Amino acid sequence: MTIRVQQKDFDVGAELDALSAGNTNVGGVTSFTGLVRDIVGSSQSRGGAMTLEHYPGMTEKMLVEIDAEAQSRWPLEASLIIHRYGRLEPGDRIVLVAAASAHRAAAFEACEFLIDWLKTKAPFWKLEETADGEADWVEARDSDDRAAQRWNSNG
Amino acid sequence: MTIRVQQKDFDVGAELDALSAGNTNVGGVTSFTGLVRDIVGSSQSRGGAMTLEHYPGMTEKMLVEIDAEAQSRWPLEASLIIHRYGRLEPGDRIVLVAAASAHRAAAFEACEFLIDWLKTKAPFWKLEETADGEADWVEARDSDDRAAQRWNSNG
Amino acid sequence: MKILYFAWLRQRIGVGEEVIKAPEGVTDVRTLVEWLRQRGPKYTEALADIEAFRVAVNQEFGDMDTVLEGDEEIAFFPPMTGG
Amino acid sequence: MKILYFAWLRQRIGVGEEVIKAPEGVTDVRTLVEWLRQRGPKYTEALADIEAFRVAVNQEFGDMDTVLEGDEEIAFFPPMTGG
Repeated sequence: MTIRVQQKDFDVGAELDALSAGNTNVGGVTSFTGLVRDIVGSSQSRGGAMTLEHYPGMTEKMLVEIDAEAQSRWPLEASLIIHRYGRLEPGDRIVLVAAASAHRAAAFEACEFLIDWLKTKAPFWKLEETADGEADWVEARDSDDRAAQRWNSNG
Repeated sequence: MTIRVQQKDFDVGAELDALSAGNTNVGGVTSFTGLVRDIVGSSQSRGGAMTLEHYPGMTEKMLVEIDAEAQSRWPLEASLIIHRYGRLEPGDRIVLVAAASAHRAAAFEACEFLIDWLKTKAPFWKLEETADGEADWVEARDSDDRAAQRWNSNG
Repeated sequence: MKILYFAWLRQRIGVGEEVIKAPEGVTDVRTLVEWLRQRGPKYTEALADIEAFRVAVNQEFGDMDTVLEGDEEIAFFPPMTGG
Repeated sequence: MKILYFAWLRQRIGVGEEVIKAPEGVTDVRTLVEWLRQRGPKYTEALADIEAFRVAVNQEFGDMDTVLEGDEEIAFFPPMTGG
Protein backbone atom coordinates (compact mmCIF):
# COMPACT_ATOMS: atom_id res chain seq x y z
CA MET A 1 0.00 0.00 0.00
CA THR A 2 1.04 3.57 -0.68
CA ILE A 3 -0.52 6.48 1.19
CA ARG A 4 0.53 10.04 0.50
CA VAL A 5 -0.87 13.45 1.48
CA GLN A 6 0.92 16.17 -0.40
CA GLN A 7 0.64 19.66 -1.84
CA LYS A 8 2.30 18.88 -5.16
CA ASP A 9 0.77 17.16 -8.17
CA PHE A 10 1.35 13.47 -8.95
CA ASP A 11 2.07 11.45 -12.10
CA VAL A 12 -0.86 9.07 -12.62
CA GLY A 13 0.95 6.87 -15.15
CA ALA A 14 4.02 6.42 -12.97
CA GLU A 15 1.92 5.75 -9.86
CA LEU A 16 -0.18 3.09 -11.60
CA ASP A 17 2.87 1.47 -13.17
CA ALA A 18 4.44 1.17 -9.73
CA LEU A 19 1.40 -0.78 -8.47
CA SER A 20 2.08 -3.75 -10.72
CA ALA A 21 5.83 -3.38 -11.31
CA GLY A 22 7.51 -6.75 -10.89
CA ASN A 23 4.31 -8.45 -9.80
CA THR A 24 2.86 -10.69 -12.50
CA ASN A 25 0.06 -11.79 -10.16
CA VAL A 26 -1.66 -8.51 -11.05
CA GLY A 27 -4.28 -9.02 -13.74
CA GLY A 28 -6.00 -5.66 -13.41
CA VAL A 29 -5.55 -2.20 -11.97
CA THR A 30 -8.54 0.06 -11.38
CA SER A 31 -7.98 3.74 -10.66
CA PHE A 32 -10.04 6.81 -9.87
CA THR A 33 -8.69 10.31 -10.34
CA GLY A 34 -10.70 13.20 -8.86
CA LEU A 35 -10.35 16.61 -10.51
CA VAL A 36 -11.41 20.16 -9.65
CA ARG A 37 -14.56 20.88 -11.66
CA ASP A 38 -15.72 24.25 -12.88
CA ILE A 39 -18.91 24.46 -14.85
CA VAL A 40 -17.89 27.50 -16.84
CA GLY A 41 -20.73 29.59 -18.14
CA SER A 42 -23.36 27.69 -16.23
CA SER A 43 -25.31 28.89 -13.22
CA GLN A 44 -23.13 26.61 -11.13
CA SER A 45 -19.93 28.30 -12.25
CA ARG A 46 -17.77 29.35 -9.36
CA GLY A 47 -15.13 30.86 -11.54
CA GLY A 48 -12.37 29.07 -10.01
CA ALA A 49 -10.11 27.64 -7.56
CA MET A 50 -10.53 25.93 -4.24
CA THR A 51 -8.35 25.38 -1.20
CA LEU A 52 -8.21 22.00 0.46
CA GLU A 53 -7.60 22.03 4.20
CA HIS A 54 -6.91 18.87 6.16
CA TYR A 55 -6.03 17.61 9.64
CA PRO A 56 -2.37 16.58 9.45
CA GLY A 57 -1.79 13.41 11.40
CA MET A 58 -5.39 12.28 11.51
CA THR A 59 -5.61 12.37 7.72
CA GLU A 60 -2.78 9.90 7.26
CA LYS A 61 -4.13 7.75 10.09
CA MET A 62 -7.59 7.55 8.54
CA LEU A 63 -6.20 6.81 5.08
CA VAL A 64 -4.14 3.95 6.51
CA GLU A 65 -7.27 2.60 8.23
CA ILE A 66 -9.36 2.88 5.04
CA ASP A 67 -6.64 1.13 3.06
CA ALA A 68 -6.33 -1.63 5.67
CA GLU A 69 -10.10 -2.17 5.53
CA ALA A 70 -9.92 -2.53 1.73
CA GLN A 71 -7.02 -4.99 2.05
CA SER A 72 -9.05 -7.06 4.51
CA ARG A 73 -12.12 -7.15 2.28
CA TRP A 74 -10.54 -7.91 -1.11
CA PRO A 75 -7.54 -9.97 -2.24
CA LEU A 76 -5.42 -7.02 -3.38
CA GLU A 77 -1.88 -7.18 -4.72
CA ALA A 78 -1.41 -3.43 -4.18
CA SER A 79 -3.32 -0.27 -3.37
CA LEU A 80 -2.74 3.44 -3.52
CA ILE A 81 -4.18 6.64 -2.06
CA ILE A 82 -2.70 10.05 -2.90
CA HIS A 83 -4.58 13.18 -1.80
CA ARG A 84 -3.49 16.75 -2.33
CA TYR A 85 -4.12 19.79 -0.12
CA GLY A 86 -3.65 23.52 -0.64
CA ARG A 87 -4.97 25.72 -3.43
CA LEU A 88 -6.06 23.98 -6.63
CA GLU A 89 -7.34 25.34 -9.95
CA PRO A 90 -10.10 23.89 -12.13
CA GLY A 91 -8.78 20.83 -13.98
CA ASP A 92 -6.18 20.12 -11.30
CA ARG A 93 -5.95 16.62 -9.88
CA ILE A 94 -7.16 16.31 -6.26
CA VAL A 95 -6.99 12.63 -5.48
CA LEU A 96 -5.88 9.31 -6.93
CA VAL A 97 -6.98 5.95 -5.55
CA ALA A 98 -6.17 2.64 -7.17
CA ALA A 99 -6.36 -1.09 -6.49
CA ALA A 100 -4.49 -3.93 -8.18
CA SER A 101 -5.71 -7.52 -8.02
CA ALA A 102 -5.54 -10.81 -9.87
CA HIS A 103 -9.13 -10.30 -11.03
CA ARG A 104 -10.99 -7.23 -12.11
CA ALA A 105 -14.07 -7.45 -9.88
CA ALA A 106 -11.92 -7.08 -6.75
CA ALA A 107 -9.96 -4.22 -8.30
CA PHE A 108 -13.16 -2.33 -9.19
CA GLU A 109 -14.89 -2.87 -5.87
CA ALA A 110 -11.85 -2.01 -3.76
CA CYS A 111 -11.13 1.13 -5.79
CA GLU A 112 -14.69 2.42 -5.43
CA PHE A 113 -14.66 1.52 -1.73
CA LEU A 114 -11.45 3.53 -1.22
CA ILE A 115 -12.88 6.71 -2.72
CA ASP A 116 -16.31 6.29 -1.09
CA TRP A 117 -14.86 5.87 2.38
CA LEU A 118 -12.24 8.55 1.84
CA LYS A 119 -14.97 11.05 0.97
CA THR A 120 -16.74 10.65 4.29
CA LYS A 121 -13.97 9.54 6.66
CA ALA A 122 -10.78 11.41 5.74
CA PRO A 123 -10.58 14.88 7.33
CA PHE A 124 -10.41 17.14 4.28
CA TRP A 125 -12.50 20.26 3.70
CA LYS A 126 -12.92 22.25 0.49
CA LEU A 127 -13.14 26.04 0.45
CA GLU A 128 -14.39 27.18 -2.95
CA GLU A 129 -13.68 30.61 -4.33
CA THR A 130 -16.85 32.19 -5.68
CA ALA A 131 -17.23 34.56 -8.63
CA ASP A 132 -17.72 37.54 -6.30
CA GLY A 133 -14.34 37.11 -4.65
CA GLU A 134 -15.74 35.39 -1.57
CA ALA A 135 -15.17 31.81 -0.53
CA ASP A 136 -17.62 29.14 0.64
CA TRP A 137 -17.02 25.90 2.46
CA VAL A 138 -18.37 23.05 0.37
CA GLU A 139 -21.18 21.20 2.15
CA ALA A 140 -21.05 17.46 2.61
CA ARG A 141 -23.46 15.60 0.35
CA ASP A 142 -26.01 13.00 1.38
CA SER A 143 -25.13 11.07 -1.78
CA ASP A 144 -21.58 10.64 -0.46
CA ASP A 145 -22.92 9.34 2.85
CA ARG A 146 -25.11 6.85 1.03
CA ALA A 147 -22.23 5.76 -1.19
CA ALA A 148 -20.07 5.11 1.88
CA GLN A 149 -22.84 3.34 3.77
CA ARG A 150 -23.58 0.86 1.01
CA TRP A 151 -20.27 -0.80 1.94
CA ASN A 152 -22.19 -1.66 5.15
CA SER A 153 -21.40 -1.91 8.83
CA ASN A 154 -18.44 0.11 10.08
CA GLY A 155 -19.86 2.57 7.54
CA MET B 1 -14.51 8.77 -27.42
CA THR B 2 -11.21 7.19 -28.39
CA ILE B 3 -11.04 3.63 -29.76
CA ARG B 4 -7.73 2.07 -30.71
CA VAL B 5 -6.65 -1.48 -31.57
CA GLN B 6 -2.89 -1.67 -31.81
CA GLN B 7 0.13 -3.88 -31.43
CA LYS B 8 2.28 -1.38 -29.54
CA ASP B 9 2.09 -0.45 -25.87
CA PHE B 10 0.31 2.69 -24.64
CA ASP B 11 1.06 5.39 -22.04
CA VAL B 12 -1.66 5.17 -19.37
CA GLY B 13 -0.86 8.58 -17.84
CA ALA B 14 -0.93 10.40 -21.17
CA GLU B 15 -4.13 8.65 -22.25
CA LEU B 16 -5.95 9.50 -19.01
CA ASP B 17 -4.70 13.10 -19.08
CA ALA B 18 -6.10 13.47 -22.60
CA LEU B 19 -9.57 12.44 -21.39
CA SER B 20 -9.99 15.52 -19.22
CA ALA B 21 -7.62 17.95 -20.95
CA GLY B 22 -9.32 21.31 -21.38
CA ASN B 23 -12.63 20.03 -19.99
CA THR B 24 -13.30 21.29 -16.47
CA ASN B 25 -16.69 19.55 -16.45
CA VAL B 26 -14.80 16.37 -15.63
CA GLY B 27 -14.89 15.63 -11.91
CA GLY B 28 -13.62 12.07 -12.05
CA VAL B 29 -11.86 9.62 -14.34
CA THR B 30 -12.10 5.88 -13.70
CA SER B 31 -9.74 3.54 -15.53
CA PHE B 32 -9.10 -0.17 -15.78
CA THR B 33 -5.82 -1.57 -17.08
CA GLY B 34 -5.66 -5.28 -17.86
CA LEU B 35 -2.26 -6.98 -17.65
CA VAL B 36 -0.85 -10.38 -18.64
CA ARG B 37 -0.72 -12.49 -15.47
CA ASP B 38 1.69 -15.28 -14.71
CA ILE B 39 1.47 -17.04 -11.43
CA VAL B 40 5.12 -17.98 -11.27
CA GLY B 41 5.93 -21.01 -9.21
CA SER B 42 2.32 -22.01 -8.70
CA SER B 43 0.51 -24.92 -10.28
CA GLN B 44 -1.18 -22.39 -12.53
CA SER B 45 2.11 -21.12 -13.91
CA ARG B 46 2.18 -21.13 -17.66
CA GLY B 47 5.70 -19.83 -17.86
CA GLY B 48 4.90 -17.11 -20.10
CA ALA B 49 3.63 -15.21 -22.93
CA MET B 50 0.41 -15.17 -24.88
CA THR B 51 -0.63 -14.10 -28.34
CA LEU B 52 -3.78 -12.10 -28.87
CA GLU B 53 -5.57 -12.67 -32.16
CA HIS B 54 -8.48 -10.52 -33.28
CA TYR B 55 -10.88 -9.94 -36.18
CA PRO B 56 -9.73 -6.71 -37.81
CA GLY B 57 -12.69 -4.62 -38.85
CA MET B 58 -15.24 -6.31 -36.62
CA THR B 59 -13.14 -5.55 -33.55
CA GLU B 60 -13.21 -1.81 -34.14
CA LYS B 61 -16.90 -1.96 -35.05
CA MET B 62 -17.79 -3.78 -31.81
CA LEU B 63 -15.68 -1.44 -29.68
CA VAL B 64 -17.46 1.56 -31.23
CA GLU B 65 -20.82 -0.07 -30.48
CA ILE B 66 -19.83 -0.85 -26.88
CA ASP B 67 -18.61 2.70 -26.39
CA ALA B 68 -21.81 4.14 -27.91
CA GLU B 69 -23.86 2.00 -25.53
CA ALA B 70 -21.89 3.34 -22.56
CA GLN B 71 -22.35 6.92 -23.79
CA SER B 72 -26.11 6.34 -24.06
CA ARG B 73 -26.37 4.90 -20.55
CA TRP B 74 -24.23 7.35 -18.60
CA PRO B 75 -23.54 11.11 -18.85
CA LEU B 76 -19.92 10.80 -19.91
CA GLU B 77 -17.58 13.65 -20.82
CA ALA B 78 -15.13 11.26 -22.48
CA SER B 79 -14.36 7.56 -22.84
CA LEU B 80 -11.48 5.45 -24.01
CA ILE B 81 -10.83 1.89 -25.17
CA ILE B 82 -7.36 0.74 -26.23
CA HIS B 83 -6.74 -2.96 -26.84
CA ARG B 84 -3.51 -4.55 -27.97
CA TYR B 85 -3.00 -7.64 -30.12
CA GLY B 86 0.03 -9.78 -30.95
CA ARG B 87 2.47 -11.47 -28.58
CA LEU B 88 2.57 -10.18 -25.00
CA GLU B 89 4.75 -11.12 -22.05
CA PRO B 90 3.70 -11.43 -18.38
CA GLY B 91 3.31 -7.96 -16.90
CA ASP B 92 2.54 -6.40 -20.29
CA ARG B 93 -0.52 -4.19 -20.62
CA ILE B 94 -3.34 -5.73 -22.70
CA VAL B 95 -6.18 -3.27 -22.46
CA LEU B 96 -7.07 0.15 -21.07
CA VAL B 97 -10.65 1.35 -20.69
CA ALA B 98 -11.60 4.62 -19.01
CA ALA B 99 -14.59 6.89 -18.48
CA ALA B 100 -14.67 10.55 -17.47
CA SER B 101 -17.76 12.16 -15.99
CA ALA B 102 -18.86 15.01 -13.78
CA HIS B 103 -19.57 12.53 -10.99
CA ARG B 104 -17.77 9.43 -9.88
CA ALA B 105 -20.65 6.94 -9.84
CA ALA B 106 -21.14 7.33 -13.60
CA ALA B 107 -17.40 7.08 -14.23
CA PHE B 108 -17.14 3.85 -12.21
CA GLU B 109 -20.19 2.18 -13.72
CA ALA B 110 -19.36 3.11 -17.30
CA CYS B 111 -15.76 1.94 -16.92
CA GLU B 112 -16.78 -1.44 -15.53
CA PHE B 113 -19.45 -1.77 -18.22
CA LEU B 114 -16.85 -1.11 -20.95
CA ILE B 115 -14.54 -3.88 -19.80
CA ASP B 116 -17.37 -6.34 -19.03
CA TRP B 117 -18.92 -5.95 -22.46
CA LEU B 118 -15.57 -5.89 -24.21
CA LYS B 119 -14.67 -9.25 -22.63
CA THR B 120 -17.67 -11.03 -24.14
CA LYS B 121 -18.43 -9.00 -27.29
CA ALA B 122 -15.14 -7.88 -28.83
CA PRO B 123 -13.60 -10.56 -31.09
CA PHE B 124 -10.27 -11.23 -29.38
CA TRP B 125 -8.81 -14.64 -28.56
CA LYS B 126 -5.88 -15.47 -26.30
CA LEU B 127 -3.40 -18.20 -27.13
CA GLU B 128 -1.31 -18.99 -24.05
CA GLU B 129 2.14 -20.52 -24.23
CA THR B 130 2.44 -23.42 -21.80
CA ALA B 131 5.50 -24.54 -19.87
CA ASP B 132 6.00 -27.55 -22.19
CA GLY B 133 6.39 -25.38 -25.27
CA GLU B 134 2.83 -25.92 -26.46
CA ALA B 135 0.10 -23.33 -26.67
CA ASP B 136 -3.54 -23.45 -25.55
CA TRP B 137 -6.48 -21.28 -26.50
CA VAL B 138 -7.86 -19.69 -23.36
CA GLU B 139 -11.45 -20.76 -22.71
CA ALA B 140 -14.18 -18.21 -22.17
CA ARG B 141 -15.29 -17.97 -18.56
CA ASP B 142 -18.84 -18.17 -17.24
CA SER B 143 -17.94 -15.43 -14.77
CA ASP B 144 -17.29 -13.07 -17.67
CA ASP B 145 -20.67 -13.92 -19.20
CA ARG B 146 -22.37 -13.23 -15.88
CA ALA B 147 -20.48 -9.95 -15.48
CA ALA B 148 -21.62 -8.84 -18.93
CA GLN B 149 -25.20 -9.97 -18.40
CA ARG B 150 -25.66 -8.06 -15.18
CA TRP B 151 -25.75 -4.90 -17.32
CA ASN B 152 -29.07 -6.43 -18.44
CA SER B 153 -30.95 -6.77 -21.71
CA ASN B 154 -28.90 -6.48 -24.88
CA GLY B 155 -26.40 -8.46 -22.75
CA MET C 1 -19.00 -15.56 -50.13
CA LYS C 2 -15.95 -14.88 -47.97
CA ILE C 3 -15.42 -17.11 -44.97
CA LEU C 4 -13.08 -16.34 -42.08
CA TYR C 5 -11.95 -18.68 -39.30
CA PHE C 6 -10.32 -17.52 -36.07
CA ALA C 7 -8.41 -19.08 -33.16
CA TRP C 8 -8.77 -22.89 -32.94
CA LEU C 9 -11.21 -23.02 -35.84
CA ARG C 10 -8.54 -21.48 -38.04
CA GLN C 11 -5.94 -23.94 -36.73
CA ARG C 12 -8.10 -27.04 -37.18
CA ILE C 13 -9.32 -26.12 -40.65
CA GLY C 14 -5.83 -24.98 -41.61
CA VAL C 15 -6.86 -21.78 -43.32
CA GLY C 16 -7.87 -18.35 -42.00
CA GLU C 17 -9.80 -17.10 -44.99
CA GLU C 18 -11.35 -18.55 -48.12
CA VAL C 19 -13.68 -17.37 -50.84
CA ILE C 20 -16.27 -19.93 -51.83
CA LYS C 21 -19.28 -20.17 -54.05
CA ALA C 22 -21.88 -22.03 -52.05
CA PRO C 23 -24.44 -24.21 -53.84
CA GLU C 24 -28.06 -23.13 -54.12
CA GLY C 25 -29.22 -25.03 -51.07
CA VAL C 26 -27.18 -22.75 -48.78
CA THR C 27 -29.69 -20.13 -47.66
CA ASP C 28 -28.71 -19.51 -44.05
CA VAL C 29 -25.85 -20.16 -41.61
CA ARG C 30 -27.18 -23.61 -40.72
CA THR C 31 -27.15 -24.88 -44.31
CA LEU C 32 -23.74 -23.25 -44.84
CA VAL C 33 -22.31 -25.12 -41.85
CA GLU C 34 -23.82 -28.39 -43.11
CA TRP C 35 -22.30 -27.83 -46.54
CA LEU C 36 -18.88 -26.89 -45.09
CA ARG C 37 -18.81 -30.07 -42.96
CA GLN C 38 -18.96 -32.14 -46.11
CA ARG C 39 -15.82 -30.55 -47.50
CA GLY C 40 -13.52 -32.78 -45.48
CA PRO C 41 -12.65 -34.20 -42.05
CA LYS C 42 -11.01 -30.98 -40.84
CA TYR C 43 -14.21 -29.06 -41.47
CA THR C 44 -16.32 -31.85 -40.01
CA GLU C 45 -14.29 -31.81 -36.83
CA ALA C 46 -13.93 -28.02 -36.45
CA LEU C 47 -17.63 -27.37 -37.05
CA ALA C 48 -18.99 -30.49 -35.31
CA ASP C 49 -20.50 -28.79 -32.26
CA ILE C 50 -22.56 -25.67 -32.99
CA GLU C 51 -22.45 -24.83 -29.25
CA ALA C 52 -18.66 -24.52 -29.42
CA PHE C 53 -18.39 -21.67 -31.91
CA ARG C 54 -19.94 -18.28 -32.73
CA VAL C 55 -20.75 -16.81 -36.11
CA ALA C 56 -20.69 -13.26 -37.45
CA VAL C 57 -22.27 -12.21 -40.74
CA ASN C 58 -20.89 -9.00 -42.22
CA GLN C 59 -19.19 -8.32 -38.86
CA GLU C 60 -22.42 -8.54 -36.85
CA PHE C 61 -23.21 -11.45 -34.55
CA GLY C 62 -25.53 -13.96 -36.16
CA ASP C 63 -26.88 -17.43 -35.40
CA MET C 64 -27.82 -20.62 -37.25
CA ASP C 65 -30.94 -18.96 -38.66
CA THR C 66 -29.26 -15.87 -40.09
CA VAL C 67 -30.23 -15.69 -43.77
CA LEU C 68 -27.47 -15.56 -46.40
CA GLU C 69 -27.73 -13.99 -49.86
CA GLY C 70 -24.36 -15.28 -51.10
CA ASP C 71 -22.12 -12.21 -51.00
CA GLU C 72 -21.57 -11.96 -47.25
CA GLU C 73 -18.43 -12.03 -45.14
CA ILE C 74 -19.03 -14.85 -42.67
CA ALA C 75 -16.75 -15.53 -39.71
CA PHE C 76 -16.59 -18.57 -37.40
CA PHE C 77 -14.78 -18.27 -34.07
CA PRO C 78 -14.82 -19.47 -30.45
CA PRO C 79 -16.31 -17.44 -27.59
CA MET C 80 -14.20 -14.32 -27.10
CA THR C 81 -11.45 -14.07 -24.51
CA GLY C 82 -10.12 -10.52 -24.85
CA GLY C 83 -9.71 -7.86 -22.19
CA MET D 1 -5.91 19.52 26.58
CA LYS D 2 -5.19 20.59 23.04
CA ILE D 3 -8.13 21.72 20.93
CA LEU D 4 -8.10 22.04 17.15
CA TYR D 5 -10.70 23.69 14.93
CA PHE D 6 -10.95 23.17 11.17
CA ALA D 7 -12.73 24.78 8.22
CA TRP D 8 -15.61 27.09 9.23
CA LEU D 9 -15.24 26.28 12.91
CA ARG D 10 -11.69 27.61 12.76
CA GLN D 11 -12.84 30.71 10.88
CA ARG D 12 -15.73 31.50 13.23
CA ILE D 13 -13.75 30.93 16.40
CA GLY D 14 -10.76 32.76 14.94
CA VAL D 15 -8.13 30.28 16.05
CA GLY D 16 -7.01 26.90 14.69
CA GLU D 17 -5.45 25.50 17.79
CA GLU D 18 -5.40 26.26 21.49
CA VAL D 19 -4.21 24.58 24.65
CA ILE D 20 -6.63 24.84 27.53
CA LYS D 21 -7.00 23.52 31.01
CA ALA D 22 -10.62 22.53 31.35
CA PRO D 23 -12.32 22.74 34.76
CA GLU D 24 -13.15 19.61 36.72
CA GLY D 25 -16.70 19.34 35.41
CA VAL D 26 -15.46 18.59 31.93
CA THR D 27 -15.51 14.79 31.79
CA ASP D 28 -16.63 14.12 28.24
CA VAL D 29 -17.07 15.86 24.90
CA ARG D 30 -20.53 17.11 25.81
CA THR D 31 -19.37 18.93 28.94
CA LEU D 32 -16.35 20.25 27.04
CA VAL D 33 -18.60 21.74 24.36
CA GLU D 34 -20.83 23.30 27.02
CA TRP D 35 -17.81 24.82 28.73
CA LEU D 36 -16.34 26.11 25.44
CA ARG D 37 -19.64 27.80 24.52
CA GLN D 38 -19.37 29.95 27.66
CA ARG D 39 -16.01 31.33 26.56
CA GLY D 40 -17.55 33.92 24.23
CA PRO D 41 -20.01 34.60 21.44
CA LYS D 42 -17.74 33.17 18.73
CA TYR D 43 -17.60 29.84 20.54
CA THR D 44 -21.30 29.94 21.27
CA GLU D 45 -22.09 30.48 17.63
CA ALA D 46 -19.58 28.03 16.17
CA LEU D 47 -20.56 25.23 18.54
CA ALA D 48 -24.29 26.01 18.72
CA ASP D 49 -25.56 23.02 16.74
CA ILE D 50 -24.04 19.68 17.65
CA GLU D 51 -25.52 18.22 14.46
CA ALA D 52 -23.38 20.62 12.38
CA PHE D 53 -19.95 19.46 13.45
CA ARG D 54 -17.95 16.32 14.12
CA VAL D 55 -15.42 15.60 16.85
CA ALA D 56 -12.24 13.56 16.98
CA VAL D 57 -10.44 12.60 20.19
CA ASN D 58 -6.78 11.73 19.74
CA GLN D 59 -7.41 11.55 15.99
CA GLU D 60 -10.20 8.99 16.26
CA PHE D 61 -13.85 9.87 15.66
CA GLY D 62 -15.76 10.44 18.86
CA ASP D 63 -19.18 11.71 19.89
CA MET D 64 -20.74 13.74 22.68
CA ASP D 65 -20.34 10.83 25.10
CA THR D 66 -16.64 10.21 24.49
CA VAL D 67 -14.92 10.35 27.89
CA LEU D 68 -12.06 12.82 28.39
CA GLU D 69 -9.18 12.45 30.85
CA GLY D 70 -7.75 15.90 30.29
CA ASP D 71 -4.64 15.31 28.18
CA GLU D 72 -6.31 14.57 24.85
CA GLU D 73 -6.04 16.22 21.46
CA ILE D 74 -9.61 17.13 20.56
CA ALA D 75 -10.64 18.39 17.13
CA PHE D 76 -13.89 19.98 15.99
CA PHE D 77 -14.71 20.15 12.30
CA PRO D 78 -17.57 20.03 9.78
CA PRO D 79 -18.51 16.87 7.84
CA MET D 80 -15.66 16.03 5.49
CA THR D 81 -15.63 17.05 1.84
CA GLY D 82 -12.42 15.58 0.46
CA GLY D 83 -11.88 13.35 -2.52
